[in-house]
Amino acid sequence: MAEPEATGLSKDRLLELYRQLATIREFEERINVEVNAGRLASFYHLSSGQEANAVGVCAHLDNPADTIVSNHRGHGHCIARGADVQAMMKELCGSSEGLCKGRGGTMHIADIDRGLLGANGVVGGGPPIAVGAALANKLRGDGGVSVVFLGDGAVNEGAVFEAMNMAVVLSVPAVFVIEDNKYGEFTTGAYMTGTGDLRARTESFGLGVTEVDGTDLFAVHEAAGSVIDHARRGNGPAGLICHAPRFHGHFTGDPEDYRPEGEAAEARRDSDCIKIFRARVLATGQLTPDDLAAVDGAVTEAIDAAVAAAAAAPRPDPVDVAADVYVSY
Amino acid sequence: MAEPEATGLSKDRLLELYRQLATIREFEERINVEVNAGRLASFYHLSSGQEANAVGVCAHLDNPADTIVSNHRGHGHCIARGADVQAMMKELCGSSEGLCKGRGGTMHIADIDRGLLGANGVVGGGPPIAVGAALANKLRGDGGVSVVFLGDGAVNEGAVFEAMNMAVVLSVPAVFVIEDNKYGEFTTGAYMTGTGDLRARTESFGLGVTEVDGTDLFAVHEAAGSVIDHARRGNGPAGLICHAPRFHGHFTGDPEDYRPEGEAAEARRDSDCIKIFRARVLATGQLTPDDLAAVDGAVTEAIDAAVAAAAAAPRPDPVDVAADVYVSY
Amino acid sequence: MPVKDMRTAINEALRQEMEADESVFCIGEDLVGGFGTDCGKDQGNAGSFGVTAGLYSQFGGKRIMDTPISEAAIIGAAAGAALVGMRPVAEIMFADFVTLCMDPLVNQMAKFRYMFGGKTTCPAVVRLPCGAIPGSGAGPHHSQTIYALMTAIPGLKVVIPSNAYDAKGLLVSAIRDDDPVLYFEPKALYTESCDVPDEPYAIPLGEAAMPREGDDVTVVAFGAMVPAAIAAIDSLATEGITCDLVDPRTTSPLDEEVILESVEATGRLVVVDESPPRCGLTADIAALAADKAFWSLQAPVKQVTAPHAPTPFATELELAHIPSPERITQAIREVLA
Amino acid sequence: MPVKDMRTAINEALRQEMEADESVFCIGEDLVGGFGTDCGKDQGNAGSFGVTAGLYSQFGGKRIMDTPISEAAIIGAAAGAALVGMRPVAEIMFADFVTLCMDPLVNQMAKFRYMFGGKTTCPAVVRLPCGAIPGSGAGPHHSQTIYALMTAIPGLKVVIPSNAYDAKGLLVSAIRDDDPVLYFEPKALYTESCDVPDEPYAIPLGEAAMPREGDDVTVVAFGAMVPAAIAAIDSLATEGITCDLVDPRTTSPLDEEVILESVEATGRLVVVDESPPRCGLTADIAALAADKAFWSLQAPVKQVTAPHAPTPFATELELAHIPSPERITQAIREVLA
Ligand SMILES: Cc1ncc(C[n+]2csc(CCOP(=O)(O)OP(=O)(O)O)c2C)c(N)n1
Ligand SMILES: Cc1ncc(C[n+]2csc(CCOP(=O)(O)OP(=O)(O)O)c2C)c(N)n1
Ligand SMILES: [Mg+2]
Ligand SMILES: [Mg+2]
Repeated sequence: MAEPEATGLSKDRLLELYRQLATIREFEERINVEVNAGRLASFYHLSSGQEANAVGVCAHLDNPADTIVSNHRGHGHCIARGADVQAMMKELCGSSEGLCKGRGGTMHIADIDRGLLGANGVVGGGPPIAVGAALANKLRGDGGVSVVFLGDGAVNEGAVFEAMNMAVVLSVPAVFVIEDNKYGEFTTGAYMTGTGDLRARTESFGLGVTEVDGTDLFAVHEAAGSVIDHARRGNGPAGLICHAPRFHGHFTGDPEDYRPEGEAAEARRDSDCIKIFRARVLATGQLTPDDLAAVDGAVTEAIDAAVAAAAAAPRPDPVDVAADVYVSY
Repeated sequence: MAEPEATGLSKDRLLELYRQLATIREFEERINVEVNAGRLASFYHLSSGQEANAVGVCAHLDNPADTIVSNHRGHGHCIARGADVQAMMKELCGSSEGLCKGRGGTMHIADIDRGLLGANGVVGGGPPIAVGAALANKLRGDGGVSVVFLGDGAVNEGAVFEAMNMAVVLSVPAVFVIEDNKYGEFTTGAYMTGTGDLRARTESFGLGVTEVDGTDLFAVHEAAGSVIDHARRGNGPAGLICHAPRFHGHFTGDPEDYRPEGEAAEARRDSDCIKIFRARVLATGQLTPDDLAAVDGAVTEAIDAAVAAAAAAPRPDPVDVAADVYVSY
Repeated sequence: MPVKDMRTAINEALRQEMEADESVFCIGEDLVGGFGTDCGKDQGNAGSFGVTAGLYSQFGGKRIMDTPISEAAIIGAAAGAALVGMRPVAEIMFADFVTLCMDPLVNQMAKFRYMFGGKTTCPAVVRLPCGAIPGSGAGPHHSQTIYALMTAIPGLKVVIPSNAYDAKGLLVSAIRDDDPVLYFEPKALYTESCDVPDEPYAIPLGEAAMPREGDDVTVVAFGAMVPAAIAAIDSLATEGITCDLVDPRTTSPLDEEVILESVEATGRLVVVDESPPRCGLTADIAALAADKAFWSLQAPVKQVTAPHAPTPFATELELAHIPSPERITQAIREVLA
Repeated sequence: MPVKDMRTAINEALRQEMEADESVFCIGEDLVGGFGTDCGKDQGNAGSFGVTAGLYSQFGGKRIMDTPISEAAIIGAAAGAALVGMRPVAEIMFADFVTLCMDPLVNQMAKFRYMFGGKTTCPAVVRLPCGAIPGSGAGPHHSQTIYALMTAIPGLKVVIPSNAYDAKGLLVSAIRDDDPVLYFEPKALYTESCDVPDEPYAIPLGEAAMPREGDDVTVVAFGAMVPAAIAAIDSLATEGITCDLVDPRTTSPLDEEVILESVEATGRLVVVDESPPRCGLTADIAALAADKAFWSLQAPVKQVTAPHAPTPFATELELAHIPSPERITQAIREVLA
């Protein structure tokens, strides 16, 4: 017999978490392939390497009133929150069957029915929105929380500070998940943040902050659990900092001139949250190689299907260019 | 013989500092009289009670490259920085001989030749400007510093946080002087600032912060000296928090419904920086009652003259309404 | 009918909509006052202009809440709360400060529905006291109108009432509307009164009013310029010159029909706004006529606006900045010359 | 003459003005790249569009500096540095993000000189890559033009080059100008080339260009719409329809004279901009003509713009959003009908 205590999660749960990790990875890597092959025209911010942040956090959002607010690097958050990958892939292709009818694209994926209040093209645009959703949770007393994902570059936007302070003052169940991948575009977080001590700075606003290794899904899962629980119980906002590398450039096509030679390859080798997850569950024996292979197969199939469906999906009609600007006008 | 060590300042210096304190007080109180008498039409943010902040800080700005950036409650800062009180009073009356030709008024007093980069009607508008002026100091290597005054309400504006962080990142000689008078308009700073611990929050950006009793000119003077010296020597930005009450409402005409009964009267009685200054210099014997009376007399005369000059000053010509929008157009 | 000033009319609309719908709440700076103090009263000053007086006593701190001085967070929070179905009414103390919350207004609220594929609504209202109060010397940072900038933004609706009656009915509609609405309150009109029914009523967004009817010239005016235009028009009436006065009431959506019908009838158009002239509402209306009513136009289309300059402090300059009835009269005469 | 693309032309203007004047410096996000890393190279990516390539190697970190992602602080700092006599050239990575620094632009820089009594100058330049790159799917937050909003603001100057030659000469003037200048760079044109002299030259702000001359219609177009208008006009020339094409190059100040003279000669006007229609540049120009060239006008003034909608992501929708040469051709035909 294996040691299930090692993770404290059931086999079904582990399979589901793994499915999410693998789906995000496959989704992102396939976009990269499609872009390189010239089959996708826009620029995409891929989250390979950071999957465990999204999955570990969203695993705790089981109240229908829970919401997340994502950012430009949002595919992983959306998938972890349960957005349909076919509808997402169609959106990335600009199909009228895309999750946003092809009007938003990669940086604006939203699925209001799943409490996904939108990726965001504006760095730092999300946190105030999450404070508002959390305020709604509080006013309604529905037990929901609102989680916002932001990067280690976004933390220096004024609106982010305002949001943190206001969340504390209004004591709303907002959770700020800061994904530290060491870069904001081509510049390091270490350079951009005065003290380099993001945790102390965030805490000084009056938020308890937990810092965690984002390459370890179990660590993220556990920490996110307490942080979200804290907010859900009405104790006000909280913060979580997840450290995990991004494997790709800032966007597809980034020449990465600013990045030390071999840094990304090294991260793929030593700091891959999926490898780490696999090693862990195999070591504890909770999952077998066959279990994992089965998920891998299903995931590849799902993404294959999504890519194929997206390629064949209907294109928007140009006459709809100004549809849905208003509910009524 | 008295004990000059008690303050460490020469008699001339003390007389000058007292002249500034008394000038600001007289200026502000006279505006209040003029408003109540219906002779001034706008709304004015008076700084009575907070004079020592302005005077104690500006006393150290002896490099011609030094600048200050003020806020809506700026009369005191301007006077301490050496702006002409007649030209200021004319400005407050909207005369074309006002410091800004009557176009800016109470919230936009500026005197670029004295390094006074403007009061500001936008709460939190000043700090980024000061960072820019300090960046100029650094790039030019002129030994100057830029000091910005902001309130305990302004500290929650996003631009203020951005400015603090950027000042640290670019390591510029900017000095943030936070005047804590316990209110932002009709709401307390304690309510508006998440933790209530403004010092810790400011320090978390990477600024050393000194906190001081703003009713004690000598304390402000000393603390401001080291803080400004720190920045001037190229050690990056620094902060100073001065606690001192405002004697008036937020603006002239404020009904002050939000203020506990008697709070202002108590502050006038027990926390008046001018009374405290007088008691101190009289106790040490550095100044005599006659010395102070002479200053008082001169100040009253100067303000009388300013009020009279302002009342008689020429009015702007309406045809100039669109003059000076551009250098050339 | 009871006579009320615009401040009271707005207050009444807020109160009645809050009574009618639990999801309506107010958020902003100093709407209540006294948060964190022990002022021994139910509330402090109730805002810079007293518009929110009494709401805290009636509804408490869960329905009307003061915030830190953080405009971006206030409007961003309103956006987020509205996106999940609440009906926030946020206040920006002076319209001049939209400079600090343009992102949640322009990039977030305005674009949610479109960029999310038509699947969301954002029923937020933002109240913005705007414009100059002639003689108050509010100066360059406390006098701007801002509404033309917002009219330019697809996804936002823009309301500018010109009297207390409209102010109430339009705010009721704005709160009930499922799109984000910027509701501008011309500060100069807060103390102006007219008949205002006690009961709630809604004036549809997108329907112009026509406070004066005439034959010779069409005058279109916005907000605080409506009373100025009425003064100008009434003075000319004694000379036998009569004008249609169109008050669009909302600039987005805009009631093009009423404007165009009037211009087609009169053949002459004067557009009046207290904002500076470039890329503004007056140009917008003039251009509309130059396209769609071109064949009816019998004279140059005149715009009466502030100069291309910030709003000055000194009373003489401030009065020269704001279009006066005299300038409107002169423009009407010009298009008739 | 050497052929260069607009990106190179802008880079050259920056380099030459930095060489000529010690007080010129560049500040923004990722202008250099690699700050804080040990990338083993002189610089990283040199901006999202490579416009600042090579400047760090030549001038070092005191003349070109990367900042935190803090637009308000960047532009506020540019304002402060300019107020004390430096000549900062700040970049906002995408014009869409002016929403985050409207206050230093609109309430500070723009108003300093006026509200301080004409005693200060603020020689700051803000560079803003703007507009859509057709087919790039940049979407609602990375495609806006914004320049009309800025043209509305008294105190700001607004430049919109339409080709590499003008881009260089206008940027040189912008940097040497003592007023704050917003310099918009239509992203769609970065890779468009034309003859650009190696030596520095200045094109005065406020002087329109006339890239096409004709008799039948006046077309006024801005930025990326100038090449689209040229395509439309050239295609009509084969039918014997000839047009004046006015490229204002700067919208504030605006060269009213050239526009009005042309309209007086042709009697017909089409105005083209890729921004949405309300309170925009096309309305501004149309209204100008409807007032000051009214008696010459022989047909309705047509505006060709984007619809009143955000910029969509999908290529088909994006292309429907941006005015095409076909739509311009059609508008020209309409005013001739
Ligand atoms: C307001 C704003 N400024 C700048 C940008 C350009 N930009 C896009 S992503 C990015 C870096 C963000 O860094 P971080 O928050 O660390 O997120 P990461 O990309 O590392 O996931 C920047 C500067 C933007 N989209 N919005
Ligand atoms: C951006 C902005 N928001 C709101 C206001 C309105 N306002 C003027 S002063 C003030 C309070 C400022 O408080 P604090 O910074 O403590 O300065 P104090 O008035 O106490 O000197 C407010 C909210 C403003 N002028 N600017
Ligand atoms: Mg990052
Ligand atoms: Mg205060």
